[in-house]
Amino acid sequence: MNFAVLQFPGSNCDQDCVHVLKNVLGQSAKLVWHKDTSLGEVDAVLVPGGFSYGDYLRTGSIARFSPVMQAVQQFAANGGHVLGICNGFQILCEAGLLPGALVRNRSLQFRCEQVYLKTVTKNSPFTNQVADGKLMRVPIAHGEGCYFADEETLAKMNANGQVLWQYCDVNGNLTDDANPNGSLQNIAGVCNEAKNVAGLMPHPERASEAILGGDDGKAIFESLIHALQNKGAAKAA
Amino acid sequence: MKAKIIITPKKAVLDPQGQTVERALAHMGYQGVGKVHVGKYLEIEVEGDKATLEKQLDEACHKFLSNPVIEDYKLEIVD
Amino acid sequence: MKAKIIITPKKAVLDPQGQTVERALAHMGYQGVGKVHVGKYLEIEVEGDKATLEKQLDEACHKFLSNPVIEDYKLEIVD
Amino acid sequence: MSDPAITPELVKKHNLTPEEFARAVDILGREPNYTELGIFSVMWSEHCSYKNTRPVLKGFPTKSPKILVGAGEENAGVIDIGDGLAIAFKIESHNHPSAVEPFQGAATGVGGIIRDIFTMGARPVCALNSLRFGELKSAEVRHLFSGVVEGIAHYGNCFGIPTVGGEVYFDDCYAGNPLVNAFCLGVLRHEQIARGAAKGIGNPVFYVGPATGRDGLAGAAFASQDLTDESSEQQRGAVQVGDPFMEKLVMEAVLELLATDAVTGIQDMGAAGLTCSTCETAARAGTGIEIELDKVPQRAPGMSSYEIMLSESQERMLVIVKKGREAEVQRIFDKWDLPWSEVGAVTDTGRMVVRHHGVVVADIPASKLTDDAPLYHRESKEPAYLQVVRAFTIDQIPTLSNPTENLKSLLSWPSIASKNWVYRQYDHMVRDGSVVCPGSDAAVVRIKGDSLPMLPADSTKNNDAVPEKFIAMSVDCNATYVYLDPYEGGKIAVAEAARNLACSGATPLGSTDNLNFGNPHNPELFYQLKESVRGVAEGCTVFNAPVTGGNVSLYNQNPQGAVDPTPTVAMVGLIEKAEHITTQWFKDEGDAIILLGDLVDAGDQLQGLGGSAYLKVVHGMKTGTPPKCDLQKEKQVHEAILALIYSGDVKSAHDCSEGGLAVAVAESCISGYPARNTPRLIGASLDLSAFDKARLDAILFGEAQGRIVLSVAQVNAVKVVERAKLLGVSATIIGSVGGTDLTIKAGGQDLKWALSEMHDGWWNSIARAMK
Ligand SMILES: Nc1ncnc2c1ncn2[C@@H]1O[C@H](COP(=O)(O)OP(=O)(O)O)[C@@H](O)[C@H]1O
Ligand SMILES: [Mg+2]
Repeated sequence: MNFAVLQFPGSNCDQDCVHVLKNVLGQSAKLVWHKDTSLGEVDAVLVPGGFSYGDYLRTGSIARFSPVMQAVQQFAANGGHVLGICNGFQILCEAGLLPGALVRNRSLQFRCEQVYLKTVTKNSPFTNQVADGKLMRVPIAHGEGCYFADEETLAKMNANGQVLWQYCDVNGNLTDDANPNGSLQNIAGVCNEAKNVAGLMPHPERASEAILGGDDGKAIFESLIHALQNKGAAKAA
Repeated sequence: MKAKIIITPKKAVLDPQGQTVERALAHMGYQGVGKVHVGKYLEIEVEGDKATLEKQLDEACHKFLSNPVIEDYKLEIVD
Repeated sequence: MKAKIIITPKKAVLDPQGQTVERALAHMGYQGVGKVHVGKYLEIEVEGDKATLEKQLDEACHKFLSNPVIEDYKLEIVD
Repeated sequence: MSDPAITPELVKKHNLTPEEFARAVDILGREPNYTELGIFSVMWSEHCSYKNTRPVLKGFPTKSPKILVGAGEENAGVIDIGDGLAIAFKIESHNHPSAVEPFQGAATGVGGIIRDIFTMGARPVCALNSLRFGELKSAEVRHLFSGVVEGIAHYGNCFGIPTVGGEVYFDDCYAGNPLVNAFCLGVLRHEQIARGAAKGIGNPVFYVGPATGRDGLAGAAFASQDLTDESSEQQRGAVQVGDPFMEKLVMEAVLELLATDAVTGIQDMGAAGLTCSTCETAARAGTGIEIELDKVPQRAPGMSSYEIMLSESQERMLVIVKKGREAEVQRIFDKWDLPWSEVGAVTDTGRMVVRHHGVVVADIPASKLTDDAPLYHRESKEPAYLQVVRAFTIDQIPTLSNPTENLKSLLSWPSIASKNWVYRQYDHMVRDGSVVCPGSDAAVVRIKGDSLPMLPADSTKNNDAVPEKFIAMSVDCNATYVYLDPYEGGKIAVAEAARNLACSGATPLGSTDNLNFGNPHNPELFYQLKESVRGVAEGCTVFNAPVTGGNVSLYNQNPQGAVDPTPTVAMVGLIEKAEHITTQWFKDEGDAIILLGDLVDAGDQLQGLGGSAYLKVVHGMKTGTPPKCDLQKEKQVHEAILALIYSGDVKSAHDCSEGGLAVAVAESCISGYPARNTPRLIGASLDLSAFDKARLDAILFGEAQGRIVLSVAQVNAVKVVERAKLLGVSATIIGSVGGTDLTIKAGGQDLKWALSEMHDGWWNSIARAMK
């Protein structure tokens, strides 16, 4: 598959995404500059982590206005698959491609550590390859990852199966202690109503190789690749 | 002229900063101090027709300077 | 009563936030927009004698709510 | 506004002695004007000239066949790591700025050292930090501590560099004088080394980065003074604010630019900003340089030439470009939306000429500023307190009464306790290379293709696979030892760093040091400096870890006194194969626990308790002669652990440092940390009853050097011990891994600690103190 990994000034997980897509998963991946107005021929878009525009004002608030994001809006509207990781998640929320917003961690401190994630539904292009009942161990690294959406939105999201991942303890319980940032309902990642756009605060690209302490995060990329292959097959048929 | 913009977290949104300041003030023995809310303040030097500016900046506040999902804003243009 | 505190970076001190917002606004095509400063806004619910509160909060601003090394503050108590 | 007249008072205010001023007059053949006085003042400050320490630094070993750029040549040293690859690394202090404004002081410290690394043409890939504060019971100290950590986190996280390790100590001697030392390491190909030389007469000189403001005016001079209330007052309003986002853009642009081959020289504007970068690049190339201040981007209106030349605004670079290639340079700066300006040119006059509003405001022979700086051989005298320290005998403290409590107190003592409150605020995983994260003896980082700076688009090397490399690093200094015995303490700082590397499977490549001391005019303080540097130098020689650069920070004192002498050593090593990477926590139930080295040093009257954490925490004393460090013996231990690791038998290795054997074993039981709130606790039982020649407190908490606790599968235990003995190192099976407690049989007692209880104190005590 062909992946576009966006590159904003201040992106700093862009290379990591390219590395995992190419060297671990054998896909083709290219960086797309924020000033570009077109994505080119791609099957999916990754919006990587970092501090786009320094995350000044509000995380993701400036990046969403860059030319490339207009192309991403179009791509998503046409059903294209988009995954935002960490800062990428924040950008997609700011851009209105995903519901809700991410605010300052409850602790007021940046947090970098491994967490456990429960996959709420396998019924999405981003989760279909996660083994049943499997808790994924994936690192987080953010200062503003506390997920918020108003009650009505949350109810709708739950009803539609849009909550994809939640922070849990090692036994899969959604405890307060397991919640690293104060997110409502321990939410770590969500998707849009059409399920072609998703975002999460944890970094699956840092959990895709045994040498870095584990490869649970790979399942998320594999799910996406699987979904894209099915989509391609459906088109061909 | 100057545009002054105050951006505050919506009531439903967790405001850990406000809570921390609140606790700290109580801790330091300040009397009569209640709820604290912490927001942002922007000051923008502007020039031009006030009404136009107001309209433009209001749009900027809504679209960019604040996030309506989590924040409220108040805009004022002064000489 | 409410205490409203505005904390802004000192003029001589670099304000990377302000500069970044300034550039972004220019980029988005807003006209007549000059220098931007980004600071903090605190709203505190208070009760008691206004003069005492003023004195207390002024001290709190100086000692801990703002960082006098790089920031200025403005305190106002309103009914 | 006209410049002030040059009076003796003004000269004094600029920290220049009458002799130094006379030297400046001699160089110029006339009196300097105000701007020139400022230039001499910063260039001849200790911070830039090392005028008090150069003779001492000469003792460091600085050569090895692997060194591509050596100490003092450039902004950072460069070492070959094979396959055409190299690393650049350095440590630097930001002590004084952090004392005044902890958040920004520490943040700009990180920014400064990152710039030093990419100035060499290397891509920065990881960072470390070494921090020292007063005791956490003081609110002021907590403010400094939290501000510094937040500042480091802010800058490193936003820039996108993993902060993979460090150290933190708390001691009253640092109460008014926190030490903030930041280390950065970058990677490059041999042919990508960039130089800070203004070569090529007529070549244009570019300024890139944010506009110059009145930030940190004369910061270098400020760093070369004792801290007084007045000096922190003076600094106010001139505090440098860091912009990591800007630095990230500058770095990407600079690396892209260096790949074009349009650059002949490059230097960051660090301490003494425009002044230092212009005269140093000219002096290195033996050329001259002319700049026009009207062309320098300025943040504030009406800045004087003095202010512009001495400003320490952050994230700025000076780039010397091949004539005719300007357009390429401009294209890249514009791509990254960076402010830039062509500010001058290289000349053949050997002079640094500065113009402002059409007038020459400075005209000084460039090399005289850098090479002809004054040099002082300071007087040194053994400090009187050492007599008292040496008189301490072990019978002055009672024998152990409550070993169970004592171990718990040691584990929750902030200098020994887990530093997770610190490093969980640092992104330590960005760039997908952190193989061993904070929490083990040394950090290990994987170098891969995208760790390297870009190549020219048409380079044939673009398709070459880059072999993976593993770099280990550790930063260490037990300043209490150095205070109690500067020479031995200096050796131990190096030995501990090397030991941490060995435990993780690495052999040393080189080191960088940060000398944090008091006022050098005080002969007793100068003695500490001289003697500890002698120790560091010997250590670096023995461990084949030549010094590739470093930093000196003097005047770390206030009216209450000087800090303990703190020669921080950061050592970098290479791990040959991924299989050799070793961590400190026990792995499997049933494994045998082996001690490499002697339980107690028979030659040490104090049985390893002199200057120990035990003495401090349990008896409230900071005295006694610290343990001796036999460098040859120490080296044998490192070679032995490496040989054992290579044989594939070692499952965990952890060195004994503060708190001795009991703390080391406890840490191996409780430091595994797979995920948030999910520590991996694994018990151990030790039988030390065979050791009856030492006091129980010395057996448990003595800090004899050259010791490592390792674990191996039970079936391999005897083999491993014999192998170690063949290598000349004493080795003893002292127990086994397993259970939910730590139990120790020693001195006729059966001691027992619940793992969860030990873990709680060790893991949470800093967080609790900071609540
Ligand atoms: N300031 C810091 N920043 C990052 N990591 C730190 C810091 N201080 C300590 N650590 C990490 O905590 C662990 C224990 O540190 P320390 O007690 O100094 O180890 P040692 O005694 O083996 O040198 C190490 O992995 C170290 O890198
Ligand atoms: Mg160690």
